[in-house]
Amino acid sequence: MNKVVKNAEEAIKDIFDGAVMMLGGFGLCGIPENCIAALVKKGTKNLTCISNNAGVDDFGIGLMLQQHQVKKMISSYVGENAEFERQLLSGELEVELIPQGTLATRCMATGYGMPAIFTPAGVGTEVAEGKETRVFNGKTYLLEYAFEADFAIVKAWKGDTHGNLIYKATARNFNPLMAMGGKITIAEVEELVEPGKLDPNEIHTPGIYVHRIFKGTNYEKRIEQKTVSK
Amino acid sequence: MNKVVKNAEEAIKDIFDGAVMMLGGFGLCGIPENCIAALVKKGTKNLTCISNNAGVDDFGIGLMLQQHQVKKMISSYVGENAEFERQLLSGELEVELIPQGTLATRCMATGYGMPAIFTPAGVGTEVAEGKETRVFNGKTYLLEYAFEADFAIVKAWKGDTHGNLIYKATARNFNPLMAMGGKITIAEVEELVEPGKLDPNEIHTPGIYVHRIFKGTNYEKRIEQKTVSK
Amino acid sequence: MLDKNQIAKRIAKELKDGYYVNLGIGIPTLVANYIPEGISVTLQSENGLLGMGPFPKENEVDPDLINAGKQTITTLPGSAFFDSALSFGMIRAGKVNLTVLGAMEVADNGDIANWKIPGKMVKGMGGAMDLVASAKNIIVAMQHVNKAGESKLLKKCTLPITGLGVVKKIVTELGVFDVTDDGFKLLERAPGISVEEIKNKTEGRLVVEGEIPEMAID
Amino acid sequence: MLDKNQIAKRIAKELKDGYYVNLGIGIPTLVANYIPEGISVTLQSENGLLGMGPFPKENEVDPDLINAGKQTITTLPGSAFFDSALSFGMIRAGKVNLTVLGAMEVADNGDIANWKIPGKMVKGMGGAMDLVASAKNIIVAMQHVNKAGESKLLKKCTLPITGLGVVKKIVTELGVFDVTDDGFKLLERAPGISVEEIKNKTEGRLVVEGEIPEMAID
Repeated sequence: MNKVVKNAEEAIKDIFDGAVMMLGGFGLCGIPENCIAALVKKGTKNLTCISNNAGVDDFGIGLMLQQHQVKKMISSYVGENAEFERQLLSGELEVELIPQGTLATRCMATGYGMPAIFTPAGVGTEVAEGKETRVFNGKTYLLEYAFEADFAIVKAWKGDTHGNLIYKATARNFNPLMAMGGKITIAEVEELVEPGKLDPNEIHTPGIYVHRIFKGTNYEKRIEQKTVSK
Repeated sequence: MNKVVKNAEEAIKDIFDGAVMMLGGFGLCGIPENCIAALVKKGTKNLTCISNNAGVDDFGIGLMLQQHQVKKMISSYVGENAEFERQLLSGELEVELIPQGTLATRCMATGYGMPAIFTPAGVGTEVAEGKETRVFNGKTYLLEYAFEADFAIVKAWKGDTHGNLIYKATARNFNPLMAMGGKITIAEVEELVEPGKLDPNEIHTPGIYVHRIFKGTNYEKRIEQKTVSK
Repeated sequence: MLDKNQIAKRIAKELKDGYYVNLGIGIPTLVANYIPEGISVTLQSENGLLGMGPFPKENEVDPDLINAGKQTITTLPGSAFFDSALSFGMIRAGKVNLTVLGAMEVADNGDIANWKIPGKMVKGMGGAMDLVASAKNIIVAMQHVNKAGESKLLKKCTLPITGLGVVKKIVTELGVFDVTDDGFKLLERAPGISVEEIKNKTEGRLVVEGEIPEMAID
Repeated sequence: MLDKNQIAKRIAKELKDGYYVNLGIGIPTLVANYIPEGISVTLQSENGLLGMGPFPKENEVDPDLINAGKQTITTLPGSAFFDSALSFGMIRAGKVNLTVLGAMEVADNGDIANWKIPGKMVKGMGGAMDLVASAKNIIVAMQHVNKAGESKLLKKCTLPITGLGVVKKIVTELGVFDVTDDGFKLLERAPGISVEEIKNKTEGRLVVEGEIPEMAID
């Protein structure tokens, strides 16, 4: 029942070339920094990454892009990344753009054992091309399929050795949805505690969804848009 | 932005004869005792109640059954209620039995703006009669529609005046799902606090789903099966 | 012939370390009493709890903390609460490794009937249809014959179906059976029970290959 | 002619007490600065927050607390965090009363294009398609013409569509428009702007009925 692994290297050691991965985070907020660093070090190639964003040039998934480890990004927004743009234009990198809510719900659907969901997002747009539509109560919806992922890698604030997770503030974002969506789910946490230290009422991701957990180190938590008021 | 009403009477005053209601709770655990009492007192008739259970003879929805206020129950299990059985056999009461997970997910679907969901529960059984089926990855699923409810009545442990709710232990059950599912959602809580007193990280139901909230009184919290160890 | 506790004990041997398990009402509940040493399993209660603990002491009883059988219970270190949709979500997603439940009838193709008897007041299926349709591995704990002495292991269920082709294994007072493409495959006999008796009491297709070992009861 | 802040201020007048509002990036964000007195609105940020507060003081900056524009922000008393699926769930369910966003083009049937320019690097639609497809009430804040001087209020969008028939109201530097079955209905003129100028700069069907009042700027 102890799901603890020593560190990121051990957690990701069986992630294989060509794997499909979900990576939690919104922008650079709540991203699994330790696992990304370990994947860069390991040099795993041809990865398909389901992640809302693709990081920036020198942080987050951008670090994996620099090493040409990513074959395909499935994201809603890939704005701030020059290397991404270069690889995309050169044909080296594939990208599939998906509305943010659809992305989130397709991850969640997997964790809820629902093979597909209906959403109005993208109806009448190029996102709908080739997709099945259906009208309910006069409104048109797209049928969108649950995601299959070999691995989900998430970042939480606190976790226990049974894999129960609690996220902090808006660093929650896609993390609990992806935690539910992986065949193997790896969680890195800032604080790893013994069972019983977390209030069962406050758990965001029940441990049943989590296969490996470790205490991450040296979180940089880079800020994309530091905006302050006087 | 203040959603506070004085008491259960005020909270339910516009619930009309023939209304479709969701009522939170599993068995007698986490049921909206105050609102049920107020509905009994008001004498509203011909109600359709979406609730996992139908209470017992002299508690929970059973109290409304005694007063012949319920036209139809939509539930997964209606076991322990003699008056229920009498009304059902006499044709006075309609009942629609739905698998528990389907019931929960159809409430949730409403709150997530999903018109329908797919579930394997009930495939090949009388529950599937007249329903659309679809095969995904070799497995057959039923298409089940989101519930429409005029009112959702839920019971929470703590709430704030913005309608944010926190449930306790297994008294959570259907409450957050139904809280999301009502056109009008009424929450009764054991502790009603000012905004800022609840940790935003620990909210189970964000206030956007809740229209009215009040501090309930005199909770009996009857236990159906008191089972102790020595 | 096994008693209820022995059936539960035999099923408990199917548990593996780290399993998440959902136990139905009746004999299945007793399985929790026989979890083998060195094996750690987490019990899921479909009303919204992972990590179900034992019944509470008199002074610990909490009406807000019950199991799917509506009994007062406790939590354990590492427990988590969640709502009913997520609870059945994790079941549908195949995250619960094993479901143990009772049945009125099982067919030799794995069909199960356990929720409704025509002519009797219907109480409802509760979570049974969700569980049988979704669980990866379903073991049925039940009596081999009904009160009228008729086999409950059938060619075809006569009662209203709960789920189609879902049962993987059955433990009765007479033996242990896998549900295979060829029917009920006898794996073990209860102490003192002959293959002959099992054949006589099994209406569905029964597969008996080679020597059938007698179950070890400790 | 309205400046960006005046456009935001005019949109803020559409807010009602108790509204839950999602503000897009750009001019829409400025709306938060002009919430009328006596009106309480709750800002939703689709990355998982209800009750978005102002930007933090230097010493309050928390990298784990950002808005959908990835800016550091704060919470307010009564805030709640949630995941991205529930966030778009509440949007799809119509619980957010008003969405304000920018656009490259709007057609006179309410179609909107605001995510992609052919030939330019695509950054992605983010949450825009979910928001426009789901929101009950959508107000677009934008410039009336593009840099080339061409109308952005069109008969038909030329850029890739974000959503069909979804825009309800538009506020530009020139005026306020409802999207009706008959096209853009001019409701108010910006100070000093003539109906003639608006006609000249609107390619889509424009409805002008009676006297069009000049907007009050305070």
